[in-house]
Amino acid sequence: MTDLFAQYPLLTALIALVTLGAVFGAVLGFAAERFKTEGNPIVDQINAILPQTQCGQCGHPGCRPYAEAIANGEAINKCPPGGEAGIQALADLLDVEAIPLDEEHGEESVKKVAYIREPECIGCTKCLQACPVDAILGAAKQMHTIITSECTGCDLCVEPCPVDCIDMVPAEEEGLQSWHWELPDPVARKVEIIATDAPRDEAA
Amino acid sequence: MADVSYRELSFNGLWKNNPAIVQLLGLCPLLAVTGSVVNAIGLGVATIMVLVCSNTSVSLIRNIVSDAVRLPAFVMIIAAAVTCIELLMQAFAYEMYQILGIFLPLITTNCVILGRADGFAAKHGLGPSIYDGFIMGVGFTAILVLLGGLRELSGTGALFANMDLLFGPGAANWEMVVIADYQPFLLAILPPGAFIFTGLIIAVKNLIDDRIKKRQDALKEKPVKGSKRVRVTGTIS
Amino acid sequence: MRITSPHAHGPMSTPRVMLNVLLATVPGIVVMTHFFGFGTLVNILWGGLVAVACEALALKLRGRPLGFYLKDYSALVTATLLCIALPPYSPWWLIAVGIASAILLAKHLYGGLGYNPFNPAMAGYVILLISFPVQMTAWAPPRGVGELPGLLEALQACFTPAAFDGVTMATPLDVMKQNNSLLVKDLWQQNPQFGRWAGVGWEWANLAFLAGGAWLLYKRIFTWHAPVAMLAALTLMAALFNDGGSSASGGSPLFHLLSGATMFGAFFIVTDPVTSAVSVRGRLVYGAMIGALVYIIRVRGNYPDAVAFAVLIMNFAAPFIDYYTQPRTYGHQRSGGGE
Amino acid sequence: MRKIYGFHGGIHPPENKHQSLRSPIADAGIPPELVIPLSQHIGAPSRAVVAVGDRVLKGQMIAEPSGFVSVPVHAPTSGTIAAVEDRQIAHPSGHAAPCIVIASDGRDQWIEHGGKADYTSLDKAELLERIRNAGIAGMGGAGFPAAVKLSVKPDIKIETLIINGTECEPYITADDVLMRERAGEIIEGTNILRHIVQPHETLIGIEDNKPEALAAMRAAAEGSDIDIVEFPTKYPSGGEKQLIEILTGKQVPSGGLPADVGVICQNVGSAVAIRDAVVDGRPLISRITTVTGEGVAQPQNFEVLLGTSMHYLLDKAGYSAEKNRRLIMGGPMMGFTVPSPDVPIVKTTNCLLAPAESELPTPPPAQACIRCGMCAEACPVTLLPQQMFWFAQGKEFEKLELHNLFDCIECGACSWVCPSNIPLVQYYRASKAEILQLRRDTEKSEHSRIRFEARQERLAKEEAEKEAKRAARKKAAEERAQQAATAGGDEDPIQAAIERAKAKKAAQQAGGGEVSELEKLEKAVATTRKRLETATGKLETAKAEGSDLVEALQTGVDKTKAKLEAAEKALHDYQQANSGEQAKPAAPTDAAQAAIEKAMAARAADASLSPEDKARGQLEKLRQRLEKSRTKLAESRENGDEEKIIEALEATVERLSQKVAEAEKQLQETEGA
Repeated sequence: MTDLFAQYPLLTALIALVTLGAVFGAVLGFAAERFKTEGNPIVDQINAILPQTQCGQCGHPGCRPYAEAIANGEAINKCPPGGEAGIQALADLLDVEAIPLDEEHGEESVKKVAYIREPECIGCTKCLQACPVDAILGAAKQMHTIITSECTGCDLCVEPCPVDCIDMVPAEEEGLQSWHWELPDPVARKVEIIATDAPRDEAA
Repeated sequence: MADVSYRELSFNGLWKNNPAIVQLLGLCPLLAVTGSVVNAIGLGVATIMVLVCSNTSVSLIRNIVSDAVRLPAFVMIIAAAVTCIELLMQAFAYEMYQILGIFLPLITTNCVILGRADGFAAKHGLGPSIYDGFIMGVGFTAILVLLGGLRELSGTGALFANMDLLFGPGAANWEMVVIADYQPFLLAILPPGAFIFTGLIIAVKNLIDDRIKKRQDALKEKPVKGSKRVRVTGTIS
Repeated sequence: MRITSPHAHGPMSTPRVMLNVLLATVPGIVVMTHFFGFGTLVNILWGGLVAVACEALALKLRGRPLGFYLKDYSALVTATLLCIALPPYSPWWLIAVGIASAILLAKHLYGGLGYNPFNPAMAGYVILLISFPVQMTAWAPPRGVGELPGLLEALQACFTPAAFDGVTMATPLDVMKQNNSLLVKDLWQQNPQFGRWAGVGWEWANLAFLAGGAWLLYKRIFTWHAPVAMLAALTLMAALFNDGGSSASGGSPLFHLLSGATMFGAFFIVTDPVTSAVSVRGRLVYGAMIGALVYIIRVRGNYPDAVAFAVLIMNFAAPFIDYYTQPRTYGHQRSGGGE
Repeated sequence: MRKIYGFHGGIHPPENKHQSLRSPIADAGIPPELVIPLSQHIGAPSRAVVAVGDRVLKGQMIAEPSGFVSVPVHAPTSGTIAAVEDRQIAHPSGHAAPCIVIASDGRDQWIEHGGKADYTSLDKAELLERIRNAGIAGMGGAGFPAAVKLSVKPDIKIETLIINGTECEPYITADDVLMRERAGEIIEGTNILRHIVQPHETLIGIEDNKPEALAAMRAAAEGSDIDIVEFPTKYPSGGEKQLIEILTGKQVPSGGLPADVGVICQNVGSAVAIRDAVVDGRPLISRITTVTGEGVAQPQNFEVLLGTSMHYLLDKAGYSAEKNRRLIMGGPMMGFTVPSPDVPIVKTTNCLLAPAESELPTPPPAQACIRCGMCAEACPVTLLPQQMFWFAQGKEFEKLELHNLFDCIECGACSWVCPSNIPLVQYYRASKAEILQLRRDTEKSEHSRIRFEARQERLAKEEAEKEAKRAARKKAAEERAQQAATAGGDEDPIQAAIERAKAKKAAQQAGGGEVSELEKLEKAVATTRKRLETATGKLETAKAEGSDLVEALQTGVDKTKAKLEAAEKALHDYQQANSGEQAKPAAPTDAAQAAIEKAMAARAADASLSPEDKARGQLEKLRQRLEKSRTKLAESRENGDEEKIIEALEATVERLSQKVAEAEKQLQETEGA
């Protein structure tokens, strides 16, 4: 290849280019060494968005591993507890498009907490081992109970229970304290937002 | 990476990943020179040639050039290819060369070309790279010509004017007056028209894609809900 | 369905606002018809028809209930405002293209009423102006200067433009702009279209629009801030650069206030709520910038009248202005966007 | 004349006050039943101190405060406690809340009580205690406990005491008539407040649309330092923050209290209640409520016992339910629709509005926001309501907070002026609630993360300890072996090692074999299921066509079903046995893997099944579980485990048997259907 260029009359231009190339190459090499980034701060930000239920529905053992996986390019729609809002937050953070929840990983549902029907508990400690946040109180052959305020509602304790005494109940019952006004229903009040243009089939 | 389906490549270049209306690369020439079909063809052909040349060269040297300096190297290759095409055009289609003006040398900075060089040719063998360059160029040109046609038609009421600039004197009478007595609609010829029409083309493409997707989704089986869960807490003894 | 407080509602409603605006244009239209013949009226009638059709089409395509949205009269307002701005005796296709651009491109492609960043009427006007400069600058001579076509001729001009052979002449603003040899005084004497303060007809049309605007102000359809700021800025600019009537003069403040679309723009375009700034200070800035731009474009730009361009440019800037003119909330020290 | 300051925005809705001002305050009388909610104020609900069947006297405390921001509740009349239970209360949600129900005996017998006419002899703390014990909570509508409001930190000097006689909402005249008829009591109450607060100046703010009230108050305040200030009518001048700005020109800092700018504000109603509490020793058991609107024949003001049913009160004013579409507690601007007229009057019920549909029509559907900015002009706290509306629609909570959403007082002025009928206030209320919810969620998730990480750490540490112990044991064993080797021959350990390796290999092979076995079973289940599906499909079409093959097909389907069941059972059994076997000895990852597969398989089976199959699967599962529990029970019995465990297991077995029975029934039903 050099021969080809050597025969070419624009030798000076070539030399200039080569020199430039060398100089820029050196700068590049220096920059590559000097400004090497270590670690990935984005993981922490992603982890902060994930709901920390540690439920494993995403296919990763815990929220942080999933955060790491997302940082490495995994889809952001595998977290049912985070729901559409979580996906939207992740999409905003990562500047990608928000996609609907992957149903293979479960469905978004109301927040729940585990509840042990205490008379039926035999004190096997299996649920204690299953709980990712140590929210179950108990010891061998002693009745167990859930610390409701610590429970993330991951339901990992339900399956191991040999006597099937754990129920998942809605975390907050709709009552006077938890009630609040909802946003006006865009369909009923015909308050249009541009996004409602999309499902045309229903509107037409 | 070895086996690349040419079918896939064609589909990518022409539709799914069309450089002009999906990747939205090379908008500057796309919007600037598509006032008429002939301009669009001229720039499109030039782009195809440059793309093929650059993809070929990049694919050939992909294992020699180190990662840190690959961009400067690619740009040099592209610049050289563009200069060659420019000289060729000067020799064989001088009027066209003059009409396209600055946009011909600007092909160097057309993102389609650098994008394909870095995104495809730098990772694939010679054959696929050449084909990819060609088909991406064709996809780009198709949109250029479509846009040019739409703008020419709505701007002047005629089509294929001045084809002789590109195809020799024989093509001088190719012009078709579609609507007689047409009041020139300057907006279509001016850059805003290019934006509006590009937007419309993208909208139509998305519409078609949506339809296709809906039909496919209807056929697809529903995935099993919650089947990919894992247990985070290890053994339960 | 639970209804939140408040349970009472004020008398104002969007259709009422729009109807009031339509009513307020009447004096201006009457004066224009008096001075320029039935051209404007035909424009408005045909334009209104096209506008309703376009609106209905867009609503249909977007799957919206037709009746509910047509009843807000916003399409009619857009059409009326655009048609007032068009030269009388414009051909039907010109009006149709303008209305279609305004309603479909400038309004519905952005999401419909309330979502459009640009004033639809002015967007339509500018699209026409840059697309068909010849037709858009062909103004009929006013009463007393040239012969006024009758109603039939006006209809002919609109629907069979090829058969209509109307006389057109440059508007006073145009003459003033093109002039670089005559003193302003001589200009006045040599050109019949100049009237007492500005152009024949133009001055009265402007005063009529001023009256309509004052009525809207009285009805509290909008606040005084933006229009007054615009007129003040325009006056100030004209006064600052007024050299007393040399050949390079841009014209006196009075000339600018009563020429072209000044009053119409100040009270019917600048006050368009959707595309203007919202806070009080924001509206002052917004109006003043438009006034200044109108003078600059009239005197230095390529097109004779400048309201449309000035408004569109400031439409761009409205959110920015809003951001920097956020009012201080009760109980807060200066916070938010700052001054 | 004092300088009157203005505030930004405000509106002038039609007042409609004259209707209820035609007659003086009427006594509503004693209804047969009183329902007294335990939470009539902002803060913690009170705690009931009476039981069903107790006889209570008028003015007796029936619920005690349960915190600092809380007040007691008193019996409004004498009678017996009929119930302490959840009843529907006046709340926009229509939810029920704990209430004490008193069946009145009509005797209206007072408990022994006494006040102190010479209140100046009491010190501040004593007075506050009396106010608190009288259960006085803001009568203006918000229901903030008066004593809490009055007990400012000692380092804050109160410059101005403001008595709020503004009542800016349309229709309501409760404070107006109170000022007309009981001006002296208001002034007396004000003097008590002055004694507590010791302000520089005392202002009573009254709007200029109440000339009679102004005159009466002026006459009553004659000769005192109390300044009656008249100012132009505008809604919402009666808002505490707005009134403070009007009278003093000061603005309460965002998130702060009036005391931060040296102001304390009390309603005229509270002033009277305070007077009654201090001078007469009478707790807050009644209030003045306006009953108005075209839905009632005689709109007027009533002195009504707390706990009276709204229906009872409305009937007194000649209520006709047909004329009235919705019943509003409070005014038309800030009141809320009550779920039914049977809910009780509470301390904050200043008005019952029963408008006709023509009077306050149902809002028409909202139109697009045209950014007219009328809402921004009307907003009394200088917000940008239309910007907040866009952000609320897009759920852009950060921007909402930046635009000071939490300074919104929900006065409704923006919605009132909105030409497009957008329910702006609802957007703000919903967004506020959602932001608060989000904050709680974030806190909780952070907490969970810390706990999870702590647990992981703990497990790792335990593992490390175990590892260390094992290493130590191994080392010891090696040492012993070495000793043995030096003592005996050196062939033995090598032999042992080889054998160990062999055994390991064998075990691994067995494990591998098991996996393939599992796969085989799974495959069998899958294919059988597919076959079943095709067969069912065929059967369906045959049935539809009325083919005579139906019978044959039916048997085929049944057979396949049975096969599927068998296959599934085999798979399940295998899995169970397998996981049971593997769980202990194998490495933790293996068990986890098995668990995952099990869960996956179970879920896959669940999701792809028809309801009928699902029910059957459920039944099968239950049966298995029952079986398991039974074996366990037997085992426990054999081992002679603790009684408790056996009992629990027995209970489980019983419960599961029931479940099985239920499932069987359900299955039959599904099949029948």
